[in-house]
Amino acid sequence: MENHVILKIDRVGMHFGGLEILKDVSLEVKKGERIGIIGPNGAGKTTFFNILTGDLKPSSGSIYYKGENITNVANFKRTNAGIVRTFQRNNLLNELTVLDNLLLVLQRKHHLQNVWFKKRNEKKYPKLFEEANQLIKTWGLEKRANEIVKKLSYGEQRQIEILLGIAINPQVLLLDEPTAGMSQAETDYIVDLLHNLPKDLTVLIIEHDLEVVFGLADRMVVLYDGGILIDGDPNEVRNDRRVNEIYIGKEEAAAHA
Amino acid sequence: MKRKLFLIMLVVFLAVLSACGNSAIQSTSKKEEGGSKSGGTIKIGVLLPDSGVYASLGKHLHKGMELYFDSIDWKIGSKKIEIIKEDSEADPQVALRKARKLIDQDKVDILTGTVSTAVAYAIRDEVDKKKIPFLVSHAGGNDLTRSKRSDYIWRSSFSSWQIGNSLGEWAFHNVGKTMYIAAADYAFGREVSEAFKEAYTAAGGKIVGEVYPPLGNNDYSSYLTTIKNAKAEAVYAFFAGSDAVRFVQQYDQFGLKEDKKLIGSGWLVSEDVRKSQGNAGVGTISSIFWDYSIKTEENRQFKEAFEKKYNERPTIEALEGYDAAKIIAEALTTLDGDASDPDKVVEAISNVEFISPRGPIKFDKETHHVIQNMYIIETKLVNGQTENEVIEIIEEVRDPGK
Amino acid sequence: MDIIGAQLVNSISYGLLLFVITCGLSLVFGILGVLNLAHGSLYMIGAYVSYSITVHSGQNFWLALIIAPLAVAVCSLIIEMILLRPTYQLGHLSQVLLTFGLAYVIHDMTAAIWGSDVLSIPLPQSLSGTVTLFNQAFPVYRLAVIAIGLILAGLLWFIQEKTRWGAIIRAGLSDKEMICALGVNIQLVFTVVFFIGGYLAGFGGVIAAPILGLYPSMEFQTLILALVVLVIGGLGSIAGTFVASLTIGIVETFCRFLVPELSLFVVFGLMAVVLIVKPNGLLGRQVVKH
Amino acid sequence: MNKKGFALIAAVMLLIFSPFIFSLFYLNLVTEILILAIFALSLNILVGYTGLVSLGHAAFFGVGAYMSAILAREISPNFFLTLFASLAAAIIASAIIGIFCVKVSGFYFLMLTLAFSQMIYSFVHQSTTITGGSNGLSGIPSPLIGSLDFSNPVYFYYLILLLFILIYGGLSLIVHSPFGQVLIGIRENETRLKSMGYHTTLYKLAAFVIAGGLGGVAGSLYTSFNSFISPSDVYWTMSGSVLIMVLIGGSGTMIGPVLGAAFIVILETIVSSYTTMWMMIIGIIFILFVVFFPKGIVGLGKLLLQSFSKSNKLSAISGKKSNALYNNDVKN
Repeated sequence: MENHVILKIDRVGMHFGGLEILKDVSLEVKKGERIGIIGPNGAGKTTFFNILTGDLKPSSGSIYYKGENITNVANFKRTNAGIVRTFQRNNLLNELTVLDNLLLVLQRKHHLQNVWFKKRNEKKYPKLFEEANQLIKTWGLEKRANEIVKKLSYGEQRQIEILLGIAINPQVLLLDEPTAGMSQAETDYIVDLLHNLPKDLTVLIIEHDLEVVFGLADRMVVLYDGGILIDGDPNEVRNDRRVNEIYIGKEEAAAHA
Repeated sequence: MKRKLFLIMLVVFLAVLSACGNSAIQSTSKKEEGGSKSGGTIKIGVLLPDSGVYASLGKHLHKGMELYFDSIDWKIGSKKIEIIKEDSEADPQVALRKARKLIDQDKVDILTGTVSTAVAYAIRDEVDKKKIPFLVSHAGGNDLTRSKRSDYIWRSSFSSWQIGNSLGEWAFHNVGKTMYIAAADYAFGREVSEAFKEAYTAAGGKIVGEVYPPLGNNDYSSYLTTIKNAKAEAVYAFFAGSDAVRFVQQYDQFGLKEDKKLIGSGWLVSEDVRKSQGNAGVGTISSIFWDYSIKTEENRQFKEAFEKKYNERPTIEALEGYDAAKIIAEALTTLDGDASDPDKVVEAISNVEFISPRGPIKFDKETHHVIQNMYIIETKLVNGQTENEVIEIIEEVRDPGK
Repeated sequence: MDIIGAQLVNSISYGLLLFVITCGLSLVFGILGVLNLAHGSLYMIGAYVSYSITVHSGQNFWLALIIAPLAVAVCSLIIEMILLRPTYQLGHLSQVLLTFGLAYVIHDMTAAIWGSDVLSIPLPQSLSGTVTLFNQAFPVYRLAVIAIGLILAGLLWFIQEKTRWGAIIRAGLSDKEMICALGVNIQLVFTVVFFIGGYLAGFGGVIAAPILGLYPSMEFQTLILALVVLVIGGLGSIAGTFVASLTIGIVETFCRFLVPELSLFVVFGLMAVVLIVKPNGLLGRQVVKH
Repeated sequence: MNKKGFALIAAVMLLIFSPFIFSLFYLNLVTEILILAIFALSLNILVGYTGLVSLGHAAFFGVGAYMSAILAREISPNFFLTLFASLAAAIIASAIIGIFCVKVSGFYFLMLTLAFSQMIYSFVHQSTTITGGSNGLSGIPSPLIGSLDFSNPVYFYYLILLLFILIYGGLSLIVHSPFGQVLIGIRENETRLKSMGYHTTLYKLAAFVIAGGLGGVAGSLYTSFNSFISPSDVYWTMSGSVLIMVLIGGSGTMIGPVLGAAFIVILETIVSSYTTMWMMIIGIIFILFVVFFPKGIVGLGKLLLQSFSKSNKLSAISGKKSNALYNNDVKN
């Protein structure tokens, strides 16, 4: 099973009007792989994710998941099949509590979402609440469980963003810049959590923080100008001249500016 | 504990409350209330629109009623007349709520009013069930004195049949042998044109075409082009209020007046819209049951009194209000102001007969509808202003009731 | 064939009348994102003010055409400064509701001032004749409305595309933060746009009054019609509003001609079809998500 | 007994005793309020819980009302027949219209619902032979259950009260159920819900159909109550006024629409007896609520309660105030 291809992207292209964002991108993802996706701004990373999740339809090419063509399958169905994403910008139910956010995910997972005439409370759904509380505890959010999400700090919201993705028990997890905008301590905390994800979970991760991504990934894909520039071992990529020129060099220059 | 105590007290309180006062339970279980209604006053509930599209009609009806009651000093015998006004708006359901208030809460002896036919139909069952004499002072839908006839409903205004029918035969003999019909698309417009059609074709005329623009239509140009190209000698139109202003104006602007005479119901060129139409209405022939220009002593006195009190000309609605007030007063006078028995009141109304500014009126005891003269009038230019002139009188027009 | 030609002239004149009435709403919505449900009420104020002016100035229509739109623009300015400005932080839905409440208030205020009788404004002397086209007489005023509509459309297009103000406005459409960065006082832009929107509403009121007349509840009828035009044209696009006005003019006029029973139905049917098939309107900007 | 349960029992008791306290007119007014409250509650499922602001809800009210009226006149005034037929008709109508409407959102949803409701209005207005045209249908027989005649306003009141309690209870179960929480999730962030694996379009359609169906029930009851129905109850102004009821009362709460319905009906009835300017008064009150109390009467009530209850510590107030305001019913 180790070498089984779970996700196959076959010559996917994407353009808006005259603007070409992705050009014939092909990629095979094996089960359990941790793939880091890097590339300069505008390289098409988030568009690539949007196509994988079904939020966007590609202009050309196909996507296969466990051998099945899912190019035209709606986004929510892909989620239910196990392809789950987190968002680059926090995209939470801001007016609801942390617990309610989490319960919405869990009730879907346990197929309780179509129950109409039974109030959702701790007495009637003990297992659901138990699982939610367990997750909240694991992520160190006990004190925040009944707070409204928008009252939380940015870092905490970011944490919940990832938590909501993981809570579904995905098979393929797409993380879009999980540590963007976080402090060093918060980043370390997240990285730690990501390290402890189940080993058979396939993870694709877009990340600007190269320390983070090289620490997590066992394979790197560099997107540049809508195409895959390099696809290989992290160490290989780290030392690649082209990458340093077009991506890392720029980033560092920007960071030091 | 406090809360339980409160609940117990609430129950006791409610029980005490229910023991006294006239609660709904008591008033629905009792049959007749007898003399508990009015003491020294006669209460008349007036249900007219004070807001919405028909507000100006309601206003004039009120003015007419008040003018008459002023003239008898708001007294019948030893009893004082009290009017309780409620705004029917343009919404039948709201009007029904208000009618219930007048009947159940204010305990009126007599109900009068309603401009909209839909409102009259809406409250019909309520007044019938509760035996409240209801004098309809405007709403003209045919069925009110036909299939929806009630022992307690009488109408002093008009029926759409009277309006449409009266011009049919006359138009065939004096206007033309072929006719195009244009009427606002609502029940009343349809009924009036139906009645006209019936009388006109019975006389031998031919209807070339019909068109029914929606109520409140703003641009008639398309319809007018169609009518212009139809082979008819004249056009029979039913429009009222702002529709009448626009239709008559646009009829003139698009040059239809030159080759097709415009005829219709009196509202096409009535007192309240003629001023806004400029000279567009000149030459129009219409039929109606009262006009400012009627030259009788009764009408002269009415106009003078009205103009003195309000400093403006009376409209046809003012006349309707005036007559309705007079009918109620005359009926109650024969009962010495005792309005407690609704059956006696309606009996008294059925016998009312007098010469109104619109000519002699009396009621048809079968249909409960007013028997009145219909006037064929022509709009002319007098001293730079449009004025109507009666050119023929059709006497004692009676609604067939079927 | 004459009748088709005549109906076409009717369509265009009715369509452009709609454009004159609606363009103010479209402008405000397009630039500020505020759906002004009091637009019909401003239109009504324009019509009533011009009525009062013509009555007191010996039927001087032109005087009304100069003063009434300005008066409405001032009303609109007051509304913006007193009611809307303090509430920009409340969000768009609240502002829509606010203007809806305002429409109720203005409804009763005009009824209190001008009464509930049906009124009308006579055609200006110089435009009261008729012209024969396609074997049918057309009022000169209707043709003048066509001209006014075309000029107004051209003017708005010119301002939006060719002037500095237009550039700011277009920038405001796409990115409010950017024009702040350009050093433009965004508050001022809002106020000016609302002023112009009010002016256009009042202008529409004066132009339409001799044709449509003045009567209670006229503003709600106008509002609904204006919303339909706005939706069909595509939100906030002047060109779209122009095309939509003409489309409605043509569809409604020919529907009245061919199947009069459906004329009430067809406008809303058209709106529903446009919303289902092309939710951004005939010429609306394509909104890309994410 | 908690505070909420206590208030509930007191309210229900007051309603049960109404016929013994109120005179006939006020009893009828309460009946009308309860019917319109059902209508407002139904719209609230869409507006308050799912976040879809509709300006065409009168369409379903009308469908139910006309269905009842025609059945009662032509076939039988049996209450269950008219009620369930109206419910079915409104569900079918809202399912068909809903399929198109739930595909768009925001302003477009508002306009599309308006378009559909105006089309239904013009159909009702035009089809004189079926619907009576502008005159409406009158003389509709009062409802019967078996041989029990509900023309007596007190019996009818209890019938409506029973239905109201059932519907209110049912809806509060629904909005707090996992299904209802999905609707709230859609209101808050539809994109996120999709990425959680929810077929949001289907849920929006379900909300649309629940709202439409109950709107039809309200229409049916209104027809039975007044023995009359006319096109003005299908016109967009009816949709507008029920929307105002929901917003003034407090959208997204259960009690809000009920209070809103009561407020508007009482205001319109009482105020218009004294002045013709009732529209202006409603307009001003509406503006005040939009600006100062966007959470409606419920929000205002909570604010007042908090400022009165001195037992709460200051910090608790400041911490909880916004909590309560923004999260009225969601947490309970």
